[in-house]
Amino acid sequence: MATLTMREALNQAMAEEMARDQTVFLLGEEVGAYQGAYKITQGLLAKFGEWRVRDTPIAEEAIAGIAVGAAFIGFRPIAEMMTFNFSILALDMIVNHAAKYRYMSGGQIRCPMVMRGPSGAAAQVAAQHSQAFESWYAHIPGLVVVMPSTPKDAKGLLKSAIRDDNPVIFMENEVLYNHKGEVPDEEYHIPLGLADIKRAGKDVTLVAWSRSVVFAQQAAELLAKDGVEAEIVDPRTLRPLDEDLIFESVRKTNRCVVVEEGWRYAGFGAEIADRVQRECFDSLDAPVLRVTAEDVPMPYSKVLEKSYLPQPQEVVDAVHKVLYR
Amino acid sequence: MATLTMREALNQAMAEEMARDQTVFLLGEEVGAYQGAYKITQGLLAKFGEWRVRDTPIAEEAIAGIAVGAAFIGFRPIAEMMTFNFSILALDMIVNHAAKYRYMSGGQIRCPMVMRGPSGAAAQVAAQHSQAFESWYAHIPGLVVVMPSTPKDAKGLLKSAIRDDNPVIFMENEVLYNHKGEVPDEEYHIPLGLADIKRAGKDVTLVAWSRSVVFAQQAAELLAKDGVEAEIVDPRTLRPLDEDLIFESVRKTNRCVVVEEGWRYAGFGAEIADRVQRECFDSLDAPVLRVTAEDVPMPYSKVLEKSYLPQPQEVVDAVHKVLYR
Amino acid sequence: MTRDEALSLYRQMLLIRRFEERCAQIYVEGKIGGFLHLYIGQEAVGVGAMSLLKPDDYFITSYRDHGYALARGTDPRPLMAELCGKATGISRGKGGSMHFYDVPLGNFGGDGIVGGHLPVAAGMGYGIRLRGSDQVVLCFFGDGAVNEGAFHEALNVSALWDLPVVYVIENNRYGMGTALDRASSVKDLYQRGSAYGMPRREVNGMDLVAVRQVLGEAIERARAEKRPSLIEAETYRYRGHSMSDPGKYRTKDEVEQMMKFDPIYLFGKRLMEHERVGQAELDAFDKEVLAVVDEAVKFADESPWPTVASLYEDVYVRSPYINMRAAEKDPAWKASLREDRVPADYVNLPQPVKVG
Amino acid sequence: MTRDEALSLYRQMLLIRRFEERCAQIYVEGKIGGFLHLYIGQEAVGVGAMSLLKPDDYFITSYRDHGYALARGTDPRPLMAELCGKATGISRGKGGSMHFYDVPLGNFGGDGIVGGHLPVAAGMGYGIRLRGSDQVVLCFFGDGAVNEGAFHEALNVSALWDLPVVYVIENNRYGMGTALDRASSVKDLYQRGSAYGMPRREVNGMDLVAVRQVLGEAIERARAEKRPSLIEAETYRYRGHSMSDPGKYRTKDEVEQMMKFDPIYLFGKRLMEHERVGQAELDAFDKEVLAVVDEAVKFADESPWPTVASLYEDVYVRSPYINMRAAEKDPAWKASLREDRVPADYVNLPQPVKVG
Ligand SMILES: Cc1ncc(C[n+]2csc(CCOP(=O)(O)OP(=O)(O)O)c2C)c(N)n1
Ligand SMILES: Cc1ncc(C[n+]2csc(CCOP(=O)(O)OP(=O)(O)O)c2C)c(N)n1
Ligand SMILES: [Mg+2]
Ligand SMILES: [Mg+2]
Repeated sequence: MATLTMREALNQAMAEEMARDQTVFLLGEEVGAYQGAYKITQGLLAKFGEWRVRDTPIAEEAIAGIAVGAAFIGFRPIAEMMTFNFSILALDMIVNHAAKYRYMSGGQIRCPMVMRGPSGAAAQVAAQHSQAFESWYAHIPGLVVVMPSTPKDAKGLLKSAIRDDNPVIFMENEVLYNHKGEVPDEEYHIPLGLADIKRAGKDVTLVAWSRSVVFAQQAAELLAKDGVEAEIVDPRTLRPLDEDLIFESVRKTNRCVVVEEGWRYAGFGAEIADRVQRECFDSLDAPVLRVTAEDVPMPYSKVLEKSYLPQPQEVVDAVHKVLYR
Repeated sequence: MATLTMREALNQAMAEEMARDQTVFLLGEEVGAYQGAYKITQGLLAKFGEWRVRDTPIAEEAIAGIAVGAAFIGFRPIAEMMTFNFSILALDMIVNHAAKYRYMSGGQIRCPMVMRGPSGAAAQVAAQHSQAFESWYAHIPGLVVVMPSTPKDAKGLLKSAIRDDNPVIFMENEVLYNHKGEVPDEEYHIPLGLADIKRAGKDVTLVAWSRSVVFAQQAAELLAKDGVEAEIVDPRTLRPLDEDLIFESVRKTNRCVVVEEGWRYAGFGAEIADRVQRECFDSLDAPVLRVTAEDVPMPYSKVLEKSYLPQPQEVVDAVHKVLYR
Repeated sequence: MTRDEALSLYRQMLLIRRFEERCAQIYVEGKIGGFLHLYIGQEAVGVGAMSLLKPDDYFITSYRDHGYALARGTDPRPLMAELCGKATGISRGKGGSMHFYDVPLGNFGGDGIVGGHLPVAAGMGYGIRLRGSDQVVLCFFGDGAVNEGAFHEALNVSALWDLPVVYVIENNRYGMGTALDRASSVKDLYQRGSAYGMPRREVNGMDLVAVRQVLGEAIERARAEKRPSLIEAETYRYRGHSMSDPGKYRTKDEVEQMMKFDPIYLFGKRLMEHERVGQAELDAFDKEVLAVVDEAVKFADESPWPTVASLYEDVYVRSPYINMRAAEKDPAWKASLREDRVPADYVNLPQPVKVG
Repeated sequence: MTRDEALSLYRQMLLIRRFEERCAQIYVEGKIGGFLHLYIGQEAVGVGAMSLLKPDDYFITSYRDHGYALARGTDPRPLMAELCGKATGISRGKGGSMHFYDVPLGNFGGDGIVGGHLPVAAGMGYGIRLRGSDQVVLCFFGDGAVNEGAFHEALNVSALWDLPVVYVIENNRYGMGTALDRASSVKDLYQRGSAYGMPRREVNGMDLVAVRQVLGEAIERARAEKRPSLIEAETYRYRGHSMSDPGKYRTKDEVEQMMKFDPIYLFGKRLMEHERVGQAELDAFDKEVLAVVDEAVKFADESPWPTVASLYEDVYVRSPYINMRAAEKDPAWKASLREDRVPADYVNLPQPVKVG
């Protein structure tokens, strides 16, 4: 096993799949000559040339549309959004085209594309550059939505996303790009829609994905100090959702706290809370609680940014609430 | 009281507010000479002239952006989206501009605009023209989201929306445009963020908004036949949400079913289910259930369309489930 | 163009005309629902364009999409069945009038989002460049679509990267009820191409021969030089924007004036003058296509409704990279297939182009 | 321009230069975080433009927004405090470098979405037409922004309706690491205006006098005839796109060549030749603005951090049309105010223009 950053793991996934399959290509702003705004695509232009690693104008609707059109005729495009904040400008291509043409054509068309890039908050980039839109994408039938939290998951899931024949929204996190982790040396992939226990425990279930897994882990360590063993379930894919693993855990712990980086109001955590309260109604000893970002735009000042984001201590407090102590 | 269609009620609201306040103006595709694609703006061009009732090119981002810019300098624009399906193309103006500039400027800017138009499914207009995006808009701090279900509510809420100093997303429903109801003759408005009991009952709480109120009412009549009295709570505004009225009802009935026209997965009903399971945990005799559209794109064929939409009978079945009979 | 070719193009325009006249009738009878946008008056553009395409070329269109499919040779029966929402419809009853697709014939069909298919067309052109084939993409849209941001982004990249896409504006003078000059700051829409250094021309869209001439050059440029073009075809729609449009934004007189330049009438006249075709021969076509339309309606009437089970089909492609155990709790995943679904009618049609 | 005016413009450019050089320093020290985009090299455009605006005119800009605010006369102290995320910042520490606003001075400021502010500028122009005043709107953006759909939609409606907006492309040759000719199908960006029949011109953005000349005509056209313009100012940024940019996409040599046309140097030279200004006089300005910058940093350093309570402020406007009992369960509503929040520093500044 090599120890890689998530950045390196993502880069490997793309390099391997592009080498394996001629129909895979990459396009986006600064993905080529600049080696990627966040250096995820480092070295790919030199390996695969400008037609398979295409620097684009600043035109998100065109970037996504080109991916959709090429996917319709059998290619496997990877469209990088410099950040998912800008994917708002590409949404019509994803929601009304990538996610709809198969259905509207009665199954004549497929759209095997990946749209990927960092989502959520970086450091002090303020309101327009710090948004987490996973609940938006997860709302759309026809899409697959993936949000990895470790280098190993990132590589294995991205390889599956590229090979899968459906449009996949692959949301990364800039803060996690430098996180290191063990990654198998041999060829592997991780199926989409498969959740993972990131920490075993018996007292409470923490559901978290992407960066919020880090918050959950920090909270779990604090809790362990006062003898509370939290189990962390990372769905890894938000659609389709591997809900059974969450339910099994909750039926064991009888308590559930959802941790998410995005806004609370109609956030994806609400969907998880809804399912848990329905499917585990008789096992729950306390309501499902959610720890989320504050329901305001992200402020610039670092002191405010800190109080905007969910804090491990807030997770600890929520756990104490559901444990009634 | 006069009996008006929702179409007439909405038209009155705009005509009255435009007459009352010079800074109110209307823009959108076909709102003027054509009298509105759905005739909501009938007669307004003749009354107020082309600068205050502006026919635009087919350019949703410009329509919303013009509303935002004019609002920034003190006007009260009403931007009509021919349908909210096309508002996807205007989202950046709403999410990154209308909803953010006040915050990013530390409170120097306000954006008193309304974006309105029909949302949800009409008859057989298929996948790209039948979408309900309320959970998307409700997710965004800085926005107000309104979804009326009756002519009286529509007029009273639209007048408040126009006068309010925040950006308001006002989602109507084409199928409701011809629905008739009593509307006060005298000047009135209904505060945003105030829920309403559409039917009183003691056995189960049905939470529904916009067209799903109709489904809930049909279900309530069926239920009444076998002696089940459903209470229908219509939030009318999804953000801010008047949750207390929902909680009060559930604490009385101990049972809750949410009825929504949109997709289940990460739909707004999940946010309501989450709040109810948390705030009414000890009062609930059964899990909160949701009756929603099927999680697929809307099909064209009328036979499929029928099974796509939530049916009153499905609401009845859900109620029997939570009543354990 | 040989005499036979000319006659078959005449027949195609006539088939579209009669097919859509019948659509309007059965819409009133309630057999067709939702939006119905008729192409009547614009037939020369679609028929002229399709007559220039090779079997493995692609095209993509707006929601006003009946004419292209018929001109490309799609069996009228699954098209009429689609309009009636039947299981035998070309899109299995899921698309309706706005969403005709026939992928084996390169028809990536109808988009309901104005301007939305232009970036997609650019993507198909990009794929062709990657593939190195000499295919071309035709992209049809209206005069109202040129004001959408998608038009701008698509044309810029097409010119920047030399994508083999021909963008065809069908300027029928109105976007819904809005006359061109109330929506566009320039009146000669083909001049929009100047902002991208893109080859551009206008053509009389009522004249089948002129359309073939101008589009032929553009298609050749795309095939040989990989360069895109912007072509403005000046045409007119006789009917309302859709069935619900009373058309108050224009005068009866204006419509009657334009009908004098009817593309079918003009081309028929030409055939009689230059190709020694007699009125009787033309009338025979009318009889024949009416029979085809009757047959299509009969097929649609007798076809079964889609099953409720089919509601969940065609959302996802079943995939070995998905944990199906979890996914199948969603009926859309449960109903997913590994293969694409091709209507039974396709067996006699050419198979999809090999890709990648 | 009088000698004093000329000197004050020289001083403004110098102030921007020194202010931003200091920003770069304290960014490295960690006092500034996030994205920092410097305007160094482009000063003549912002300073020239601002010198032509009347007090009640408006402007709106991209995230590279320090220069305009300083040139418009905003106190440097709240600007530096904003960069340091302090409570006394012009945006109360919520915006940072990309989000400077000073509404009493008509500054609707920094947008982080490339091209996103162009439709907003059109809306301000629309409001001016409704109001019937002779105000104008200046809209500043980069060469990369012209490829966004928003550019297209905004320019079309501005030309269609005669909106008094001057669109200024600051062509510094690169959008991040992408050279203009790798992003745009046409190299003369002002020619994009031809697609809208919009008056258009290019100007040497390193030459303050030329900028004033060309923008002056455009602003006059907007004020008198209400007609928009598209102006391309050819300029150059000396620093990286933002602090994290190593700038590998261009040679040191290219940068040094461009520095020979430094706008401050050129204008200083001109002052010495034509306005009998001595080197000493120019040096004195340097001293003076450095002191202003020192003072601004001191102000920022000594200013308090925002309170946690302020996190919830400035999201909503408290409203009589909202059921506050319900709304106030959300801290953002609880913290909302009826009035707009104007930093204390504003008391000496002109008040906002009356509207409507
Ligand atoms: C993005 C978007 N905005 C608005 C509409 C509603 N709409 C459907 S067709 C149409 C007019 C289009 O006119 P044009 O492009 O000239 O095509 P034509 O109908 O004349 O063939 C409009 C506004 C839509 N379908 N999509
Ligand atoms: C919609 C959008 N896409 C991408 C970005 C990321 N981004 C920020 S600045 C920039 C380059 C802009 O270049 P240009 O318009 O030339 O302005 P300059 O930075 O040169 O002043 C990019 C791609 C963004 N902020 N917004
Ligand atoms: Mg048209
Ligand atoms: Mg630039």
